[in-house]
This record gives sequence, structure tokens and C-alpha cells, in this order.
Amino acid sequence: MVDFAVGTLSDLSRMALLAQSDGGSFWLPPPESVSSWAVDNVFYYILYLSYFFFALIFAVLVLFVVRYRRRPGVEAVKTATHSTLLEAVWSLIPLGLVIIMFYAGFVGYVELRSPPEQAYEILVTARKWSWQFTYPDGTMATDLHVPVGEPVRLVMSSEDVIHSLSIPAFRVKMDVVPGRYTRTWFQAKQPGKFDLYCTEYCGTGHSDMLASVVVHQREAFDAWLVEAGDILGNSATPVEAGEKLFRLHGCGSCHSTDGTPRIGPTLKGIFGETHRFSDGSSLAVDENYVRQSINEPGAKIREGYKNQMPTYKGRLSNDEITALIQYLKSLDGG
Amino acid sequence: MTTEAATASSHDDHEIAHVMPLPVLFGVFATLMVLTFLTVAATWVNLGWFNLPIAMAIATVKATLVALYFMHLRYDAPFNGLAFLTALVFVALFILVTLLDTIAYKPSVDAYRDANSVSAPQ
Amino acid sequence: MATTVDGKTADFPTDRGPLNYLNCDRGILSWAFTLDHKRIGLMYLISIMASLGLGGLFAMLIRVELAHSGQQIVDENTYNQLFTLHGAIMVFLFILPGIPAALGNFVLPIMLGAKDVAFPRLNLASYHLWVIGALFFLLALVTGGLDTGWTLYVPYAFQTDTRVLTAGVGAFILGFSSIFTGINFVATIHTLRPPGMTWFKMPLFLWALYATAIIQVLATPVLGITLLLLAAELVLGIGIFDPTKGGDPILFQHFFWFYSHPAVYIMILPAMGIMSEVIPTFSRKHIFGYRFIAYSSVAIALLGFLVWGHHMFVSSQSSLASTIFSLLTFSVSIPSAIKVFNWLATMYKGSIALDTPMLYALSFILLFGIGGLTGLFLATLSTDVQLHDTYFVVAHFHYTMVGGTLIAFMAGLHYWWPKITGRMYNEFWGRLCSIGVFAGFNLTFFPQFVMGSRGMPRRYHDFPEKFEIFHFLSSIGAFLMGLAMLGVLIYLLYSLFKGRRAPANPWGSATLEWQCSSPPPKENFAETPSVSDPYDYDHIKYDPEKNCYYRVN
Amino acid sequence: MSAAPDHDENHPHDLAHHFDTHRQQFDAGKLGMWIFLVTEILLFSGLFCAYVIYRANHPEIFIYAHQFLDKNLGALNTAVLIFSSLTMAWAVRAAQLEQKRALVRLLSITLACGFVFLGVKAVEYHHKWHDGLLWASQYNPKHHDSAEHNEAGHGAESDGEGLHGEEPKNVGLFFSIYFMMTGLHAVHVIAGMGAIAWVLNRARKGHFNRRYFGPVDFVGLYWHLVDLIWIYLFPLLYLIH
Ligand code: HEA
Ligand code: HEA
Ligand code: HEC
Ligand code: CUA
Ligand SMILES: [Cu+2]
Repeated sequence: MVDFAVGTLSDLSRMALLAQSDGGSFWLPPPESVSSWAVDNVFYYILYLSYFFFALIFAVLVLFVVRYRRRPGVEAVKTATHSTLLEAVWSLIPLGLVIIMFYAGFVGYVELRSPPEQAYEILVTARKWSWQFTYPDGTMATDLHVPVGEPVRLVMSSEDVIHSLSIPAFRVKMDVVPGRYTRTWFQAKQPGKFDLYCTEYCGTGHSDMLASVVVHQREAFDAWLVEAGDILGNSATPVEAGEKLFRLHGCGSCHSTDGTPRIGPTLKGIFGETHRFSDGSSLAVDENYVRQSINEPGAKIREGYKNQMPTYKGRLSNDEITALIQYLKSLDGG
Repeated sequence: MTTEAATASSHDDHEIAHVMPLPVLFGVFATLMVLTFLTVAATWVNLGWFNLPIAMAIATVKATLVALYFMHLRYDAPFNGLAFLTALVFVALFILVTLLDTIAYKPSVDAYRDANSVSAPQ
Repeated sequence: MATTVDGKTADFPTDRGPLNYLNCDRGILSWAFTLDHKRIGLMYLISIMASLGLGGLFAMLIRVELAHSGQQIVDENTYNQLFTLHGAIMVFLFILPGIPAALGNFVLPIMLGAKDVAFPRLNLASYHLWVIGALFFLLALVTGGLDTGWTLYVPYAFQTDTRVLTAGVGAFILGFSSIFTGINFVATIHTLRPPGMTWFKMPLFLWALYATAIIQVLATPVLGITLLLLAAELVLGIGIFDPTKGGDPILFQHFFWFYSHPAVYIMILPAMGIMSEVIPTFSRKHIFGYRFIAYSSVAIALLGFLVWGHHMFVSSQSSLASTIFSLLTFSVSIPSAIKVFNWLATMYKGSIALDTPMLYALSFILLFGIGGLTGLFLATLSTDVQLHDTYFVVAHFHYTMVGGTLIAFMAGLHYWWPKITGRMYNEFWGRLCSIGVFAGFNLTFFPQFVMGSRGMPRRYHDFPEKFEIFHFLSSIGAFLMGLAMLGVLIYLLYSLFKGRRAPANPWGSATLEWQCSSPPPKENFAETPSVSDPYDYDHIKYDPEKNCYYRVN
Repeated sequence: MSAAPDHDENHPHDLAHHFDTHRQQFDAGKLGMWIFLVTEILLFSGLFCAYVIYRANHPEIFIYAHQFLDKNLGALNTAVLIFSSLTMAWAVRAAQLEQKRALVRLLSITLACGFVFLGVKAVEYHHKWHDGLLWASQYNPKHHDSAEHNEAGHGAESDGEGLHGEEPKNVGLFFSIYFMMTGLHAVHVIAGMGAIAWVLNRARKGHFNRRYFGPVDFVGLYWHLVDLIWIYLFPLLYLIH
């Protein structure tokens, strides 16, 4: 029992230390975006008010319990059963305080919702259970790379259910809703690497729907962009390029490469197999069939599956599809 | 009407609820029918956006008549009427605030629809 | 054989009347089809406590899984089911019917001085519907579970393979059960008050139940239609909420929260009502500011309808709507503040006895205070952006629902236990466990505030290393709390067999239910009880010989 | 002073044990019924909300789709319901005045009106079904390829001009809303008919008198509410411009 108490106490102190160690406060992670004040200032305002009121209530409660605890022979003293003045005081003071709270929160919200005119725009596509970031030049990535010190606007949409993009260090959170665009923005203060979470429950992989935010100096960012854009060029082999494409385009959210079926069939070892389709026909899997599966997934629906695969026509070049095919073929060996 | 009811023998002698006179019932019914005809007739002329408020106004008059006379609200405990009105107020609140929001976010929905105008397969 | 205790001469304060509501009729059918509000209340009580146990079991499994990062005992899909079922069972089966249908049903007519609720058959139907709704929940549980979160957000709810339809039907039926309770309470309070029982002579618990009933009646039907539209989508594909058919998933959230935000006040108002009974009784002081407390209940009930969009600040709800909702949300905190301060003022110069119900009541003030104050962070537009869907929200609502409602339920349960069962529980164990619950609770949920504001998302099966310590502490706390709750279960059950027989008025309360014997006779009062100020303790005197209170006039 | 006996001579059999007077019993019942009506109104509010939101944001769908509803049948049903409300209100009067024969007759007429209403509704639903004018996922209109459709005299409204305008997107949503609204309303009509049948039976057995007629009055209130909702549904669904 004593051990347990000591252990718990030391855990508690570690909790406090850990909180400090990353440069943040006990309550909030370090403010890494220029708009962090919009959250932090109000947060601390409410926090200190809460400390105050909690301490007040706690103190009064303890005082009364100790002072007026029941003792033999001592009766309760009759006091006023109401006091409009007192009650007005303790309604109006909180009222004033919450009006300030609302206003400060509103000002902060306006900041968080109003990107500057000239912002660098990145398209975000969320799907079960991965993020895809598309840059103005068409480059795609699964982590969010941004330049430091420039406002970045995210224009987001979802391919399936509601997700939510959250970067706690930047005080950014916005739901990503199917059938509409949602927007958010931030401006990073310094280079570094931060966590990005999906914070709207979206099914099995919700807690794996993570990504990193990598903040670069402008030059490094440009270099990264060039490198990331040329997948075929900066990969040693077509197979490696195919693997990257497979990840970037989120094929893995429906297809496994290890033999287990998911929403779509596994893509391990399919070459040379003969597949039956829902219209009753069948076909041996070859390059043409795979190319067709990617460009017009609805043409042949594998038996036992639904027509759920989106088309990649226009999103993947012919060469990229070739690389993908090389990659899929490479899965046969393993 | 009171006399009619009071003739029945009993010890607690005032009636339990107001009894509707027949002429009132018939009058209300006739008015309702006329108003129904008017709503239909109103659609024969095209008044643009104005048609809807007219139709709703007529419907509301009809509803009020039903509530006041057929449902006895006019002679009833005021609290019952209050409950009814409260319901309407909350319905209005629900609809109007939700409407306000959907209208305000509509552009982001339309933008997406225009950009992805391959409509989903049915 | 008087059934009211109206003077020192009353011959049986420690003696139960030979015939009471428990033993006047025998056989299972005399329970299953009883029209007696006390029996219905008792059946509700047993049922919701079983639900609490089941929901608590799921909570323990959640905490085991989250004790360390990485997978502990269940995989992702099972985990998603765990928190969904935990939330859904706790909300729909335990906390919404909890205080009103169980304790309220038992106490309301007696407090009022009536023989029963206005519509006993409707009351029974409400309980039967509860059972049917619960069966649907269990059916969903065994045939494939549910993994949508208790909020059933679309379009995920259309896509999961789990039993959304079954659970939806269950929740729909439970909604009607709740509506029936609400209708009954409003009609009872309006029409069955005996002579002398004016609105402002009513105990504040009744005001709280009345305010709750208003919400039950006005909000629950909207849950009904929401579930109906959800079911129509699943069965027919009507598309109103489905973006692939031109529908609008955010509209679903408006529908859902139009009910579910007022529903949180269905949970807290009766709890506050219990506070307004327990605190004066154990302080032997007249409640401070009766009218403000009474009006604030109704104010919370009505204002609670204006704020639902505060759950949608980052959902792509328009900034305009968010701003309005944020502003209005703060309005609810004022009546809540009034109540907290008035309870404190009630204790001033009282004679405070730290019996188990009072210990829970004091816990309530502190924990609900924290829960409510953290609600302010969430109501504020910009801070909610940081906190939405993190463990900060999880901690907020456990501080209000567990620290508030569950703790108040425990207070009420112990307070009325002698009246309901005719037995006293063991005071020592009662106090010990209430302290255990308090400590365990804080250890469970306080760390969650910290990790939440630092970014830990909710509904996560796994978490990054840096949150390890918070989760670990939280799990330890949960087991401590679970243990204390188990202790409560044990000594309460024990008291049924070995407990001291309860006197009519063990605590010295002045409300009417303490004027009839414990347990009460079948029709509550053979003699119309004398109605007076429910918080006037001058007429209630202690009898040290019999260890109970009696009434002098 | 024993526990209250189940029956005592002063307590009439049609007064429940926990009430003191018939008046109290009636008032409680009536209040209960009104509150129940409140819940019904809020139940429907969700559908009205969906209606208003889609109509405000996509008026083109409504303007296009309403042409497929038959105004005349809608108006006929409105008249039927209003008439049944009259007979219902009259029935309550008859119950209050202990006119047993009139009560039974009036309730029967009301019930019959319910059947007529449902019959007309069934005809309408049948046409929609036949024409593939169903909710979003089943919306599959057949009007373009069936020439005999207009000759049969239903479907397009009576001005007989055929269809105006291009078909906008998501017309199926209108029919989703139409079926949900009229469907839920029809369920209420059926429930109301059940209730009327129940009081009719009790009326035949002579259960009601001038101190005990609550059930007739309460069922009447319910029936009027069903009428009241239809009063709005009719212009909202059938009479769009
Ligand atoms: C019993 C249940 C209960 C109660 C009583 C409350 C009470 C309040 N809640 Fe809570 N809430 C929930 C249950 C409850 N909540 C649940 C279940 C959720 C999450 C649902 C989900 O997503 O799964 C939630 C979520 C939630 C959100 C959405 C968060 C998000 O998802 O981003 C918000 C935002 O505004 C909020 C606010 C409030 C406020 C302002 C109050 C106020 O009523 C609190 C008022 C009380 C006080 C303020 C304290 C007492 C007063 C004082 C001590 C005096 C000092 C006061 C001042 C200075 C003002 N709650
Ligand atoms: C009344 C409501 C209620 C109650 C009482 C609780 C009680 C508890 N809850 Fe729960 N919780 C919710 C409502 C509630 N919760 C809701 C609505 C959610 C959101 C779900 C969602 O996201 O969809 C949630 C989510 C939730 C999460 C977040 C999961 C996630 O987001 O991934 C966690 C994690 O720690 C948690 C833990 C606990 C714990 C440890 C308790 C403990 O307090 C439990 C204590 C233990 C017991 C109560 C059991 C003991 C009982 C007995 C031994 C027998 C019975 C005996 C008697 C009655 C005397 N809950
Ligand atoms: C949203 C889910 C989803 C995504 C994302 C997806 N697919 Fe598919 N895929 C499916 C489904 C479902 C099928 C089976 C039905 C069919 O044949 O269209 C399928 C079938 C296939 C087939 C035919 C397999 C066989 O065994 O016959 C190939 C090849 C394929 N997908 C490749 C890809 C590639 C490459 C990508 C990424 C660029 C991808 N898919 C992304 C769902 C998906
Ligand atoms: Cu994506 Cu959660
Ligand atoms: Cu809320």
C-alpha cells in the first residue's frame, strides 16, 4: 500500500516534469504557430479563473465542514434563508466573467479561421485511414511538409467518412467532411517535426491515422518538394517507386500486401492467378487487367467484393502505373 | 349548453369541461373548407415567392381554428395552450437555427459539388 | 397502527408496518405488472444498477487496454466496440433513466403527498419499454456489437458492419420510455398536489424533476425522429444525411445534438435536485435561496435548448452559428453557479453531519465544480478548437456525468435506501467507500484533462509514448474506483439481510416521504400528511434512544 | 386506519383510486394528452426541419418534383380529414351530453374517414411506386418512356402540360422527404384509427357519461393533431410554386 502510494506520487511528479520538458506548460504543448496565442491566452484566463473559483469553493466547503460539524448539544443557527443581494452578486460576477471569456474566445476564433490572403495552399484528402497532401505542383505526400514562417492554408475533403485534422502544437483542428471542402490554416514559427492526428472517430484505423508535420526552411522545403515530386526519378528501382506510389495513393487502406483480404482483395501474388468476376466471367491476371483495374475499377468487379474502388485515371500517369505493376509483381516472391 | 349538461343528476354539479355548441362546430368546419379551397386557388395564380407565405398563412389560420375550437383550447386550462405554444416555439428554434447554419455553409458544399461533378453512382 | 409519525407517541418509528409495499402482494407477476410507483421505481433501480455494472465492466476493459501504449488485451475493432457500448449503455440505459425513473419514481408521489403518479399504467409501460429497449441493446451486443461511438455520427454509421439498426431501435424505444416518465411527472406535479402543497412548498427535488420532465418531453422526440431517419437510411437509403446521395451529414449532427445536449441536463438536473435535499438535511439548515434554485432548474432546462451547436465548433458548422452557440452556452453556467453558491450558503452555521449521503454531496460540489468549470473551456470558441475530441472532453463529461450525476445518484441511493428497503446500511463502510470513489475518480480523470489539452485524441485504441504516464495513472484510478463501487454493492446487498431496521426518519429530513413508515405502505399515506415548509427543521427532533427523528408540531 | 382498501363505496368505479374527483382525473388526463401532443409535434419537427432545409437550399428539386404529386387527391384527402375532425369534435360533444347513439355513429363516421384517407393515400403511393418515383436510393423515374402514363390521367398535374424544365440533381431527395412525411403521418392515422376503434367499442358498451368521457376527448385531441399536421403537409408537398 505504501509502495503503491510512493509509486503513484513519483508518477505524478514525473507527469509534471514531463510536461515541462518539451517546452510547453503543464497544460499545453509549446506554442509552435504564430496564432497559438488565440488559444493560449483565453485558455490561461479561464484556467486561472477556474483555479480561483475552485479554491474558493474548496476553502469555503472545508471551512464550513470543520467549523460547523455536528457536535452534541450544538444546534444549527438560524440564518437568513435567502438574500437577493447576495444571489445577485454571485450571478452577476460570473456573468461578467463569462462575457469576457466569450469575447476573447471569439477574437481568437476569428484569428484561427481567417488565413491571410497570400497563403500557400495544400490540398488534403482524408480517407480511411491515411492522409494525402497534394501540393500546388501536383506532388503528393503522406506527411505534411511545410515551409517555416509562411502562412499555409489547407483545403480539405474526405473520400469516405468524417475525419478531423488536428495538430496540437499549432492549435489547429478542423473536421474533414465528405461532400464539402473545409479549410484551416497555420504559420509555423520554427523548423521541427510535430504530430498530426485524426481526431474524428472514423473506424478501425482511427488511432493509426497519424502523420507528421515537417517544418523546413524555405530552401530545404523547395528541395524536398522537387525530390518528393519526382517519384520515378528519385527512386532507385521501379519497384521502389511503385511501393511509394502505393503508399501515397492510399491503396493500402483497402488492399493488403500480405495475403489478408480487406475492403478490396489482397494484391499479393495475384499475377497469373485466375480471378472470377461478379458477372460470372473470369480472367487470368496480367498487366492489362491490372492497368484496367486501376483506371476503370468498375469494369470488372472481383467476385465477393463491391464496386468501391475509386478510379485513378488522370491521377496516375502511365509510367507510374507501370511502376505500380512492377511493385505488385515483386510481391509474388515474398 | 350549461343547462343541458346540468340536468343530469350528480353531486359535483359544475360541468367538467366546456361543451361545444353545434353551430360553432359547423361554422368552423365550413371556414376550414373554404380556406382549403383558397389555398388550392392561390396556386392558380403565380405570385412568385409570395405563394409560399400565402399558403403558410392560410394553413396557420386553419390550424389555429382547429386548435381553438375542435381542440377546445379556447375554453381549456391556459397551461395546455401554453404547452402547445411552447412546442411550436421550440420547433421554430430548431428549424430556424439549423437553417441559418446550412445556408451559411452551403458555399463549401456547392464548391465541392462543382469541382467533383461526376455524380455518385446510384 | 398509525402510518404517519406525528408525535413522540407514535409507536413504531423503528418498526416496519406489518404490510408495506414490498410484502403486500406476492409473486413475480405482482411485480411485473404492478401499478405501484414504488415497485416500478424499485424495479427501475435494480435494472439501472445492473446497467451501471455492465457499463462499468466495459469501462474497466477500456482502462486495461489503455494502461500502456501498444495493444494490451483487445484489437482495434473490439476496442471501438468497448467505448461505444460503454458510452451507449451508460447514457441510454443508466444515466438518462437513472435518477428520474428510479429514485424519482419512488419518491416523487410520496414527497408530493399523493398516492401515485397521475398515470400508473403509463408508468408501468415506461418500465416495460425500458426492458424492451435494453433487450435490443443486448441483442445488438451479442449479434455483432456497435462501433460507431455513442454519437452514431454519419456517414460512418451507414458504413460499419455492426448493428446500428438494432441499437437504434433500442434507443428509439428507450426514448419513449423516457418520454412517458416525463409526461407522468408533469401531469402528477400539476394535478396531484394535495391541499396546501403549493408550487413553492414543493421540495426542490420535485422542481428539478419537473424541469427534467420538460426536457424529456421537448427533446426526446427529436432523438426519435433522428433515429427514425437513420433507420430509414439504413433500410431504404433515403439519403437525407448521406453525402453520396446529395444529403448532409452535418444536418445529422444538428439533429443529434438538439436532443443530446438538452439530454445532459436531463442527467444533471435531478442530480442537483438530490443535492438540494441532502445538503439541508445533513446541515439541519433551511435551504438558502429556495426560489433561485427552483427557477434556476427551469432556466437550465430551457436555456439548455439554445446551445447544442457547441459540440460542432470544428465540424464545418458555419462560424456564424458557432459564435451564436458559444455565446448562448455561457448563459447556462449562470444558473449553475447560483446553485453551487446557494448550496454552500446553506451549510453556513449549520450542524453538519458527515454521513455517507453528505460525503457524496460534498464530493458532488467539488467534482461538478470542476466539470462545470472545464465546460467553460469547451464553450469558448478558440479553446474548443484545441480541446475538441480530446481527452479533455472525456474528462469534462466524466466530471459532470460521474462526478456529478453518478455521485449524486449515490448520495440519493444512500439517502433513500432506508426508505426504499427498510434497512440501514453500514455507515462505516459507506463512508470509506465514498472516499474511495472520490479518490479513485480523481485519479482516473484528472490526468485526462492534462493529456487532453496536450493533444491526446479520444476514441484511440493506442497512443503515442508521451501520453503513457497519464494513461497509466488513469487506469490505476479506475481500478480503485471500481473496487470502491464493488464495496458499495457488497455492503448494500449485505444490509438487505443483516442491516438494522430503518426508522421512519433516520436523517431528520422534513419532506413528506419521511412521514410514512420505512418502507412505506402500499398507498403511501393512510392519513393525508401535514404539508409544511420542506426545509424547516424546527419541528424535527432527535430521539437518541431510538436513534431516529420524530416530528413535533 | 389500515392501508387504504382497494374499493370503497364513495369511490366510483370509473374514478381511478389515486384521484379524488372526476374533475381531477379529467384534468390530469387532458394535461397528459396535451403533453403527449407536444412530443408528437417535436417528433414531426425533424421532418419539417429536413424539408425546410432542403427546400431553402435546393428549391429547384421541389419545384421540379412536386409536379408528380396529384393536387386533386391531396385536396380530397384534406377535405376528408377536416370532415373527420368535425365528426370527432361532435362525438366529444355527444359523449359529454350522454348521447350514446350519436356518439357511436359519429365515431364510426370518423373511423370510416380514416379508411378513406388511407385508401386515397394507397392509390397515390401505388402510382409513385409504379412510376419509380421513390426515395433517393430507389428513385428511378419512368415517365419519359411511358407514353400511356399521361393518358391514364394521373402523375403530372391536371394542367396537363407534361413536365416542365430540366431535371435537377438529387430529385430523389424530394421523394425521400415526401415518403417520410406522409408515411409517418399515415402511421399516425393508423394509430388514431386504432384508438378510435377502442373508444367506439367502449362507447357501445356505454362506458361514458357526463363525468367520465375523458378517453373520447383525448383520442379526439390526438385525431385533431393528425389533421393539423396534414393541414401543413398539404400545401408544403402538393402546392409548390
Ligand atoms: C451531466 C452532463 C453534463 C453537464 C452538466 C455539462 C455541462 C456543461 N457542458 Fe458539457 N458535455 C457533456 C456532459 C455535460 N456537460 C458530455 C457528455 C459531452 C460530450 C459528448 C460527446 O462528445 O461524447 C459534453 C461536451 C461539452 C462540449 C463540447 C465539447 C467538444 O466536443 O468540443 C461543451 C462545449 O461548450 C460543453 C460545455 C458545457 C458547459 C458550458 C456546461 C455547463 O452547464 C456547466 C455549468 C457549470 C459551471 C460553470 C460550474 C459551477 C459554477 C461555478 C463553480 C461558479 C463559477 C462560474 C463561472 C465563473 C461561470 N460540454
Ligand atoms: C454515466 C455515464 C458514464 C459513466 C458512469 C462512466 C464511467 C466511466 N468511464 Fe466513461 N464514458 C461515457 C460515459 C460514462 N462513463 C461516455 C458517454 C463516453 C463516450 C463514449 C464514446 O466516445 O462514444 C465514455 C468514454 C470513456 C472513455 C474514453 C474512451 C475513448 O475515448 O477511447 C474512458 C477512458 O478512460 C472511460 C472510462 C470510464 C471509467 C473508468 C468510468 C468509471 O467511473 C466506471 C466506474 C465503475 C463502475 C461504475 C463499475 C462498478 C460497478 C459494480 C461493481 C457493480 C454495480 C454496483 C453498484 C451500482 C453499487 N469512459
Ligand atoms: C476505397 C478502396 C480502394 C482503394 C483506395 C483502392 N482499391 Fe483497388 N480494389 C478495391 C476493391 C473493393 C476491389 C475489388 C472490386 C473490383 O474489382 O473493382 C479492388 C480491386 C483492385 C484490383 C483487382 C484485384 C483482383 O484481385 O482482381 C487491383 C489490381 C487494384 N484494386 C489495385 C489498386 C491500386 C493499385 C490502388 C491504388 C492506386 C487501389 N487498388 C486502391 C478497393 C480499393
Ligand atoms: Cu480518420 Cu479518425
Ligand atoms: Cu453540450
